[in-house]
Amino acid sequence: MIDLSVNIGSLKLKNPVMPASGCFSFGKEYADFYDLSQLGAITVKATTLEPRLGNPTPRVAETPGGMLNAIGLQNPGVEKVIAEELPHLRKYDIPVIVNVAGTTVEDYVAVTERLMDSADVDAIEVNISCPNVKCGGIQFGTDPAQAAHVTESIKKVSKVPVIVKLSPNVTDIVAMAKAVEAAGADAISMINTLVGMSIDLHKKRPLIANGVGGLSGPAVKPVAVRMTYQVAQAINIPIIGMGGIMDGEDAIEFLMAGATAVAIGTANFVNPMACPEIIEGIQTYCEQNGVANVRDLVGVAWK
Amino acid sequence: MIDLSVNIGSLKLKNPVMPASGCFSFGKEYADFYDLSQLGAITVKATTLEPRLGNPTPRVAETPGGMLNAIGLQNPGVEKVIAEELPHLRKYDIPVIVNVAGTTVEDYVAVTERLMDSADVDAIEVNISCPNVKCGGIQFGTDPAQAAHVTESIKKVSKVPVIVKLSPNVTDIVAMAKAVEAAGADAISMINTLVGMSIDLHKKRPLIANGVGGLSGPAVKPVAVRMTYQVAQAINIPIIGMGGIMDGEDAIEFLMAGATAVAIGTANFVNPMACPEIIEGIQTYCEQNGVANVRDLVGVAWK
Amino acid sequence: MARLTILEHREIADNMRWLAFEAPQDLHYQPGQFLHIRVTDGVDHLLRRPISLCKVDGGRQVLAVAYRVGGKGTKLLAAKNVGDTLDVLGPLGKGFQLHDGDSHAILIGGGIGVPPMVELADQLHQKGVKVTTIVGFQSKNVSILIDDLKKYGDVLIATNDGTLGLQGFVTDYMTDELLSSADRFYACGPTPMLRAVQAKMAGRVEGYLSLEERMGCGIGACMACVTSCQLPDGSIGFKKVCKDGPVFPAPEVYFA
Amino acid sequence: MARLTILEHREIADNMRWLAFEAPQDLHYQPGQFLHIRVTDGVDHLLRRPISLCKVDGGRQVLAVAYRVGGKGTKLLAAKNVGDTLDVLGPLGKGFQLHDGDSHAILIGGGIGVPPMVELADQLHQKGVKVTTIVGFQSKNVSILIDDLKKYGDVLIATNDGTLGLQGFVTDYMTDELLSSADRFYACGPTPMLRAVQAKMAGRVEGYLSLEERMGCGIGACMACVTSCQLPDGSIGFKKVCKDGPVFPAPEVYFA
Ligand SMILES: Cc1cc2nc3c(=O)[nH]c(=O)nc-3n(C[C@H](O)[C@H](O)[C@H](O)COP(=O)(O)OP(=O)(O)OC[C@H]3O[C@@H](n4cnc5c(N)ncnc54)[C@H](O)[C@@H]3O)c2cc1C
Ligand SMILES: Cc1cc2nc3c(=O)[nH]c(=O)nc-3n(C[C@H](O)[C@H](O)[C@H](O)COP(=O)(O)OP(=O)(O)OC[C@H]3O[C@@H](n4cnc5c(N)ncnc54)[C@H](O)[C@@H]3O)c2cc1C
Ligand SMILES: Cc1cc2nc3c(=O)[nH]c(=O)nc-3n(C[C@H](O)[C@H](O)[C@H](O)COP(=O)(O)O)c2cc1C
Ligand SMILES: Cc1cc2nc3c(=O)[nH]c(=O)nc-3n(C[C@H](O)[C@H](O)[C@H](O)COP(=O)(O)O)c2cc1C
Ligand code: FES
Ligand code: FES
Repeated sequence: MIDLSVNIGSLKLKNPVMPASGCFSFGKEYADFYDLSQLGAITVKATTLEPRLGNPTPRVAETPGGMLNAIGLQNPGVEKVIAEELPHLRKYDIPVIVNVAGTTVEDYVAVTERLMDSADVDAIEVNISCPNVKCGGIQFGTDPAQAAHVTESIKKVSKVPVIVKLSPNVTDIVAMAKAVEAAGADAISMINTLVGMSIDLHKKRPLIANGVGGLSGPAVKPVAVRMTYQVAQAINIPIIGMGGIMDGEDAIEFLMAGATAVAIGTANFVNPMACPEIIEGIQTYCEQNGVANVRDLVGVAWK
Repeated sequence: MIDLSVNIGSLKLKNPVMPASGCFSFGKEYADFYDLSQLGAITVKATTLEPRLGNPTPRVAETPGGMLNAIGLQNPGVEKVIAEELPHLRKYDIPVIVNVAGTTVEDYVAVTERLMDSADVDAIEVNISCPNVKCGGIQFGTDPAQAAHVTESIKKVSKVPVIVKLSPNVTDIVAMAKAVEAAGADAISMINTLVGMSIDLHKKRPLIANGVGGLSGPAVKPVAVRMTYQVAQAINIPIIGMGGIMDGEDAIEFLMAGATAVAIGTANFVNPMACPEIIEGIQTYCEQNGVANVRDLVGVAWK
Repeated sequence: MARLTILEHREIADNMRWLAFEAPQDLHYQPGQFLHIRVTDGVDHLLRRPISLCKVDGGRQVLAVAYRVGGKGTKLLAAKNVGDTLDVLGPLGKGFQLHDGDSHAILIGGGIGVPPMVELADQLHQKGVKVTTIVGFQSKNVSILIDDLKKYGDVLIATNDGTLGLQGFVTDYMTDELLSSADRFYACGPTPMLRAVQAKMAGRVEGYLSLEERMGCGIGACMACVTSCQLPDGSIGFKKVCKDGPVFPAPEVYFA
Repeated sequence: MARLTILEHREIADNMRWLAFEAPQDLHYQPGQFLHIRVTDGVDHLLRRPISLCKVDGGRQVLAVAYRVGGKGTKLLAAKNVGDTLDVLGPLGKGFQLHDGDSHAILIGGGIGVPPMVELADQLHQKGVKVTTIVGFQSKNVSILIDDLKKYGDVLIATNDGTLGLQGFVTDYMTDELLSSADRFYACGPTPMLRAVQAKMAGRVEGYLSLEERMGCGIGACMACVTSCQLPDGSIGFKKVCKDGPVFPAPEVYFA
């Protein structure tokens, strides 16, 4: 029996695979394809204090080996999320991680406080890295001091583990990671999307209505693996690695780079069965390579 | 007759297409495939003061939609470059741009001074953006003040246009561009490679001997287009755009984003005829879209 | 999600193709739903292409679509051969609703909005509803599926350049006489056409519009494909074309 | 660079395939050169795969290689069918040099280093040189091309697990007797094998080693594929496997 379980702070995951925020909504749609109890955890769509309509369309574009998105944090606001979206997830035997976004530190704190009233929240993922300028948050994701400040403020009000999600659009990702670790983060998730753009040759304008969008998918995997590898060696809290994971081998690559768990975003759109297939792929890899405990793989590329 | 000519500072290019530094060596190999006189210009491999052996192998790895490289600036040193590599390029009717790299400002200045003795150098491209840690140069590429300092120093000794090549591995690419423009750069080229990594699952170690490598190819195109679009609106000197250009339409995308010319790197490895085919692709696009002058396309996505 | 085998694949007009699959065993579908098709197994074209279900035939054995070869993905699709298999999700979304008691329906298709009208026309016809289809194309050389539609009722044709049928727009056929005889309309096509149809029909004939939007997941999870709609409380909000649509009751659709 | 049509494609051992192309009109080649093959027209696998020329047949009409299906690219290659075309660059690089006056040559191939020996053996044989080929494999189930090689001389076989021929290594066949009768050796295979061969032959038999390195361009422009070599001035420097090699005079090669 291979042990696939991992811990992210005090969260116990039966396996290291979860969907990435924003790519799985609140789970309902994928529940039509498989039993969500198979997952290690679920990370839901970004939640803000007030409802947000998000950006105009087009909101997505295909790029070579990847895609751009500028959804713009469309969500019904924290009240509705608590009332209407989270409860149905309780029936699955998995930790629920709620992605929190905002424009000011006060926003983040207020959303977190509201979420503490719900029994359906097992961890907070702080989205300080939304690459879409208009949605706020990006300034926290590029300046270590501000990232530390927002982390600290959330930690003060959170009763559940706080995971801080880092932006790759920085000169020094290690400095960002160290700052949020020092500020008390229980874990780090990385990477959010790279800021990119496609131009529509017919319209002679950026294809995405918002102009810039966030690049995700296999194209960004080498950047994500590199950052995971660098950050894992510099901090002592666990990392949830993501960026272009499409199959079990990609997931293993992140574990070897130093991630304790992985999140799957874009792959869900390509293949709705991506998450369970990746769990199976990790299992198979372990069987074929005599790995008894998936935790033994974490960071072997530099250990 | 469509006018494909463009100017980069005082350099006159018969069309906006040139090979990217490091992807074309000194041209000899590609001259077996076509007449290099067809090119708008040629940018040769990075040159340092002393000969460099570069990094151990493997030096390249394939990634989804791209590749990683860590050649490590292997080159015979500026003396040999001047004596043995540049003269044969004179027989083609195209400007020769020499890519200069170093570890200290003095290195850059010394190489530039030596190059000024050669009649075969039409412009200098300052490589302050080699993502490979051991090769030096990256610190100049991530700090605006240092980038400005090296630019200024080179401008003092250069009699030919100075093009500064920017790294995409920064939080604020516009600040970098403005700094080198203020320091006297005649043009900017962008982007160099993104820092990435692949892990060899069998060896449980980074695949590339150097550990990290530079990510290039179609995968990075959205990042390069976005940066070109942002920088072009913030500066008044021309941009040589690059990053994942594979065909004429990709080149047009960079022109619309605000590049005056484009450089072709990885595509040469996929298809040795990439440069002439891209020139033809631009020509065809202009014909089919009633563009009389390729310069009319520059920046139309935001103008 | 299934790998479907290609049974037929041929050109039906300039850059327009007919693509028929062996239908999955457990096929459930409505006219107006779409298939979400992966054009390659590689990662160079990650996103699936949404293509409307055009016709189900042979006692539910054959599932066909018609599509335009335009961008890079549909070019790859066009290179697939009979016998190849494709990764297909769907049929997805909400299709056209048929109403008991209707006796005459107007179907309006523009360009690549024509394909979903074929299955719809067949189902209405089988239900005993009189079908009048108005189709609009740029030009004769890109006109498609006219003979297929004629099996189920009258087909009125407009082209922008007059090379086939009337020179003009589909709305030119929407005379008071026609509208007053109709119980329902169903439209699919480019936004300007849908907007004109919505305006023309407002307060006169009830019906449905089928919308297009760039998609990510195709199943309602990513929020890529939203469109402005009149919400039940009267405010304007977003609905998802992939899950709440692509077919919406016409008055719900809000064109900015 | 050419698009070559596949004439034959079949399994010749577990995960080992024989792939024959219609040769380009103006084929110039040497044994030991390689083809640089694009495995897909999409961008998901950008880099070409270097595969040694194995055999030219039918009066220069057919160009064949043999390869192992290992990673993602060769898996895609394995899915190509007879009649499909592939984008092929080459033959590239420097191959094995034949020397006038040689009367006996030892050819040494390990695993996927065996294929280039076939064309070499044929050419030597045609030139009247006696050929002794030593081949090494992991196991019988991955052994390849033995019958092809037997046409040109003796073939001595070693496998790691003893399932075919001698249990052991190719060097076990390199007796004093054999070496003293040989004018030349040619070797291609994994680095440990080449290193052992180089050591064994040093000062006794002159010969060539064919090296492997990950490649970018394949034509000498990117400096990806360098290998440490003894330079003319005695120092250790880099040479390019794709352009200066893959075949090097054995004493030039420096194994770190
Ligand atoms: C519900 C629905 C039903 C459709 N039914 C049909 C049909 O029956 N026949 C038909 O020919 N076309 C139909 N379309 C349009 C079709 O999806 C696009 O023409 C197609 O996706 C373009 O892909 P491409 O590879 O040619 O273009 P590319 O430019 O390579 O596409 C890149 C990306 O943009 C998306 N995209 C590009 N154009 C459109 C568009 N107009 N609408 C939506 N997404 C787009 C693609 O899906 C892909 O993700 C439908 C669209 C929707 C939303
Ligand atoms: C000059 C030369 C001749 C060769 N001749 C043969 C031959 O005749 N038969 C044969 O089976 N193999 C041969 N090889 C090895 C063959 O190139 C690799 O096995 C193949 O490229 C692996 O591709 P993949 O898609 O299976 O692996 P992937 O892991 O998908 O490859 C990813 C990248 O790494 C490169 N790569 C991976 N492994 C190797 C390797 N061992 N050597 C070089 N590049 C590698 C690939 O070319 C590609 O760029 C030769 C290599 C060289 C350099
Ligand atoms: C359509 C879409 C929406 C996203 N929304 C969010 C979000 O709301 N909050 C967040 O932290 N990240 C969001 N992301 C980023 C992903 O969670 C993930 O970090 C990124 O896509 C990289 O992983 P991938 O390559 O597997 O998709 C979104 C990504 C996509 C593609
Ligand atoms: C193998 C290789 C070697 C390179 N060497 C250099 C170099 O010496 N100097 C430099 O400024 N850029 C170098 N680059 C970066 C390219 O010039 C270019 O900026 C980058 O590859 C993006 O363009 P592309 O996607 O078209 O390859 C190199 C890139 C590759 C792939
Ligand atoms: S395409 Fe994802 S919600 Fe509609
Ligand atoms: S592969 Fe480019 S120099 Fe050898």
